[in-house]
Amino acid sequence: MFGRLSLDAFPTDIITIGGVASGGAVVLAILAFITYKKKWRYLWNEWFTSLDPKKIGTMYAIVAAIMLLRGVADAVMIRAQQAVLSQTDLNLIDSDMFQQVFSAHGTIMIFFVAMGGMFAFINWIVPLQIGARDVAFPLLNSISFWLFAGGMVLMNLSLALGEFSGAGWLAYPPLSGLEYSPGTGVDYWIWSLQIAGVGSLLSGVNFLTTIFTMRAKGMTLMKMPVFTWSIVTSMLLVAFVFPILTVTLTLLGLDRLIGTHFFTSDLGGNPMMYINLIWAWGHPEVYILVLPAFGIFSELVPVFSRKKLFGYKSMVFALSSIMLLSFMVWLHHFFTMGAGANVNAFFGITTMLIAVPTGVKVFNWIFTMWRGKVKFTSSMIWFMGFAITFTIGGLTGVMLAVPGIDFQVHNSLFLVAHFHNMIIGGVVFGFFAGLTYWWPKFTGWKLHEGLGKIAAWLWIVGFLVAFLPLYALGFMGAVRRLDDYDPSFGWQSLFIVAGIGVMIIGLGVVTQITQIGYSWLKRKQLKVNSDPWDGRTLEWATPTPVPDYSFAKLPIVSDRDAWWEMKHAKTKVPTKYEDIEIPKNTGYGVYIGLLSTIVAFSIIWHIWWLVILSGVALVVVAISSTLREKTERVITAADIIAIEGKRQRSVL
Amino acid sequence: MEYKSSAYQIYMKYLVGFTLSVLITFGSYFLVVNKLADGYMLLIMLFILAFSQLFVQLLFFLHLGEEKKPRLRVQAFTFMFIILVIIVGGSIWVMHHLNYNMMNFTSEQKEHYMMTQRDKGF
Amino acid sequence: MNKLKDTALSYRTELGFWMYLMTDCILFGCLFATYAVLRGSTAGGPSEAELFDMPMVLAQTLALLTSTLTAGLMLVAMHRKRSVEFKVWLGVTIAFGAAFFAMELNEFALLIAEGQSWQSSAARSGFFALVGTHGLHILVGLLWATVLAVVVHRRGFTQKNIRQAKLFALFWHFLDVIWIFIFTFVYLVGASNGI
Amino acid sequence: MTKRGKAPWGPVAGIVAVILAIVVLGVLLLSGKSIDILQPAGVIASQQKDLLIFTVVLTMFAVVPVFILLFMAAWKFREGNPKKTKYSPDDEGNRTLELIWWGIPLTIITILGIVTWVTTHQLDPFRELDNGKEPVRVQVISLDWKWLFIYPDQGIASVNELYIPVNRPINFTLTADSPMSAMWIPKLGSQIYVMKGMSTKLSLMSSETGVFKGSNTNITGKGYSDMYFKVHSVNESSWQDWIKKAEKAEPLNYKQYQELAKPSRNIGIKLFALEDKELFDKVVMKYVSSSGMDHNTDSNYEARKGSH
Repeated sequence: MFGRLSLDAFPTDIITIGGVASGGAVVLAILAFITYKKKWRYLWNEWFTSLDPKKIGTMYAIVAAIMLLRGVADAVMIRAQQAVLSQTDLNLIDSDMFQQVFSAHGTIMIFFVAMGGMFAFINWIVPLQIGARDVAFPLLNSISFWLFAGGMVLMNLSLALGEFSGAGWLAYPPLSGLEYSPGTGVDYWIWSLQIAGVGSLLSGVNFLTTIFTMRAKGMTLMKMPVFTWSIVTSMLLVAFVFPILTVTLTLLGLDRLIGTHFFTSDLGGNPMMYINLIWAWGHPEVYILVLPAFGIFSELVPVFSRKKLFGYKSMVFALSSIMLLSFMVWLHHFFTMGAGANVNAFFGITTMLIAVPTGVKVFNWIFTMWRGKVKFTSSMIWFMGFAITFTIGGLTGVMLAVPGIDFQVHNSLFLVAHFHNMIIGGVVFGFFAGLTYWWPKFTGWKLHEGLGKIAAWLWIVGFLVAFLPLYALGFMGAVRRLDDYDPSFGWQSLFIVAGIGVMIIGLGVVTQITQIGYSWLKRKQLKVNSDPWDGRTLEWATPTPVPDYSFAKLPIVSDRDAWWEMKHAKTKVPTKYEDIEIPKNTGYGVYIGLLSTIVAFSIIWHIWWLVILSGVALVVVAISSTLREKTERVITAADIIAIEGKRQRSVL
Repeated sequence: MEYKSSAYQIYMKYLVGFTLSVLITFGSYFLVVNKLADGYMLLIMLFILAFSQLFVQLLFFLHLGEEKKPRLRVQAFTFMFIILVIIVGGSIWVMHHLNYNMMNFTSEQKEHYMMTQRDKGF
Repeated sequence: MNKLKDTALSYRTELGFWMYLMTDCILFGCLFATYAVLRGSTAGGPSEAELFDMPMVLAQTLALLTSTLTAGLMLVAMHRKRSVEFKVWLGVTIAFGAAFFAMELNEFALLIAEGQSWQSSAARSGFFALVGTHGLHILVGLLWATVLAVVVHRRGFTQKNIRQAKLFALFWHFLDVIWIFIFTFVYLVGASNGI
Repeated sequence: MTKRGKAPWGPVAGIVAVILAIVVLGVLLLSGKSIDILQPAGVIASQQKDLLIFTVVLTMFAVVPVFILLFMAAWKFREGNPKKTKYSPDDEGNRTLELIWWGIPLTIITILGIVTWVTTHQLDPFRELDNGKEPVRVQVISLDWKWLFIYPDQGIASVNELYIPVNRPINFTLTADSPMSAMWIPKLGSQIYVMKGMSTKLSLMSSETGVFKGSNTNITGKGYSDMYFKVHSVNESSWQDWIKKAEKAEPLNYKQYQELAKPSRNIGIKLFALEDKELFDKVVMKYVSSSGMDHNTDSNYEARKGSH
């Protein structure tokens, strides 16, 4: 009846029970609070069923923020184990659990935190920057989000029911095969990533179409803001590499479900093919994340330097060449598999070539500041932190790109330090900078600057303290994913320092939560107009809070810094409005996300009748979603005048 | 699809495309079944025929290139094709080297292995 | 105003769908790569040359090719707003598509009966994954065509239905393009005993 | 925001403090410890160390200017700098300057690319080292969760302990009877992945006597952390003594191997006299030949299943 699902699936060890209980208590408390306040109808009507990219963006951000907390908690556990617990007799975290923790940490941080954060920015900012009211396929956008959310739910469900994968964030076979991981962990990993990944793939197609077909009149490709350009490159990567992930996960899933032999060790299966395929996706994936961060910095450095971006064309060319190069470097993740000197050298050289356009971008940012008037807001502190750490990360990246060196440091903590350098220093700092920069557009009030600066400093210092020791440990021969080591190696002091670094980062996170809470309390004092930073691009041309239709009149663009140009040319605000059609809310996104999650869940637990039932339901719902007749609602000119009139007053 | 041509022209296009595709299909089929070529020669000829049928269908069925500028579909297709060549070609190249390097058996074992591989038609 | 919007929407939808087809090409590309890497690993099982029934494969190919022609003729009928003709061609497309699908299922059944299922070896796994994924797409196409027939019958040639029909034809043509490569590199190369 | 006329000494002090703290802590924590990669004891490892230092120095030609320019720009053009600095808000770029910083990294990468091509071939793990002395053949099998080292020419085998003579090339042939693993001896250089049914090669040579760490660098399940082993680099006579000791130990044939291969943790060091000279090939071939499933993997499956 319930396949593999039985009472044994519930956790028995104290830490997991504690985690599940506290997590479950928080979720229950929130649900109870919503019920008590009678907010369900509001949530359903205004949020869950909304096709407004701004609201979908906010929901992405909330999911990402929650997952960030879980990811950081996992990181704390890893460090606690390595710095202290492993060297004592306490057996709080055993090997099985430790391996699930670091696998979950990696999976969560990449798929749910970084991807979620990125889609939050894209949903919010891209339509506004190109002067569009909407995305190309609004329902598809909602489906993408709910698939992402479904993946997240499934991922967290593995805590309470069954187990999570212990095979690392990319689950190499044969360890992730049935032979060595017979439990449900790897299945959870496969299917939560599969549905989240399909969501991302659809988003990629959606945003590419949006940017290519819905730009404001006059906005040629070479007049697009650099952030939007970075999204074009990033979404091209999404569209062209996520299918690889889909295939790879499916094949691994088939190996586990119906006994195929793609990646098994027997009957001709070839695990090396899995590693080849997963990295053909995996390497572009990190560029999917970091390119938008580059875009964010390219927006805010000019604004806070009160100067045009230096070398726009170079920047666009650099973005495109990074994008193209990132397709042909994947083998550098497994130089040590032994493909031979010619293959290794080829991929090593293509890898280090990426350093060239990346270096150019850094120089261009510096020269955007040059001869400007740089205002060091907290966004700029994040930028400075990024510029320093990312350059260090670039240096270690070039080292790893040389196969001769990689043979020595691969899979050591040196490697771990390197990619955290790129992902925290690049992606995370970029997203926090962007969050601070665009927050007034999201909410209508600024985040408290002082607390923001403290948080940025804590993160930067914490990052250095947490990861510089790992570089040293790598040189000393410490490998990744160790839950125990010989005390005579003398590593413990460095692990302790790294642990202190994680705590400093944790303090940074606490400061950020405080910052948001405090700013919310003080939102009256921190209230700002629609263009608080004296911005340059079109998102600042909209009123704040941004109305459903975003632009009362679609803008016409004549310059790269379109809004800057409009402000300085004193373009008259038109007051004659027409009716606007915007997409009507629909629950299909929620239904499709929910049904996909049920399908995935029943596959994981081998509940075949439920697979068929929910699968059929999914097909029926998907078909009926395409048959909707009336998909839009009208906002009349009179309504717009009322809203816009209010806005005029609030600006003055 | 913005058709520049009339219905009749589209009609003719489909017929021409269909005829060409059928011819090419038969061509490659009899090339193999009647053993008109073998070895690399056969492979190269099959390759050429497959790609010419690809272009026939792209032009006559999928109407590639008929859209108005900036011809985003052609651009997308070209880009996809480059990526496909990199990924598929790269994977096969990499895997060939890996498989070759991982067979450090004793010489007689290797021979035995190669023999069984040849029997299987690799 | 509304006409302008419809044109923009059609352009956008078709471009979006085209983008999706491009991603699907990559998906098939990976399956092709996997198949190519694993095709020799038959674990002692028979080679493809011994397994493939070539006349059947040719029949399959011609069925799909014909259905892709009729899908095109269906579009022409739609442009001329000839509802009956449209339905006839759509029906023929579905029939030939279904014939293709039936032949494929039959082939799979025969292979399994011969003891060569996806569990037999890596080579067979690769074969079933590649050809099966194409078959799955065909199944989706057949479902889509059926829904389209019903919707056009009920609602006539609305803007939305015209768009849907165009997208369906695009999808169907695309599946034939993929089949060219399966036909050539799986069946023909396999039957000629590879290189 | 800083008021006009007052320099932002706070952040500057902070930066200086962080740098100082890193230097002091670094010296304190690292002094007296073995930093294997920077203190190599083998020919491959020392070439890799030289390559590493060369790369760092070369990249510094880009990294140092970035840091200097970054801090100069931040300091000089900060809002509220009392010194009048130039302000050109409409500056869109400068072709010459941009060409320079496309050029600098490109030059560096070109040099590094050539060096990479050459050294990748030199340091290829498949290339057998040759110093005129007779090489030692060692066959390595990664097991759940221990290492088996077979010396086919000496007719002995050891678990979790590798004895090698100094200044003689060691030609490893490696495979796994476990999930994919990787063998790494940092003091000697180069690691390599090992997989079931596949056999790969690695050639290393120690140039100093001593005891080094070796490890598995790729996760293989719950006993993964136990896969540290000791490498004893010794002179010829001690090596011979060790071989003699092993020759007297219990014999190792395929049946005993199957017993040994069952998943186990922390089994310590073991020595064997090698009875079955073709043991390694048998282990490789059992996955290459048709079915591959033998009792070992079955019991393996049971053992892992039981743990969940």
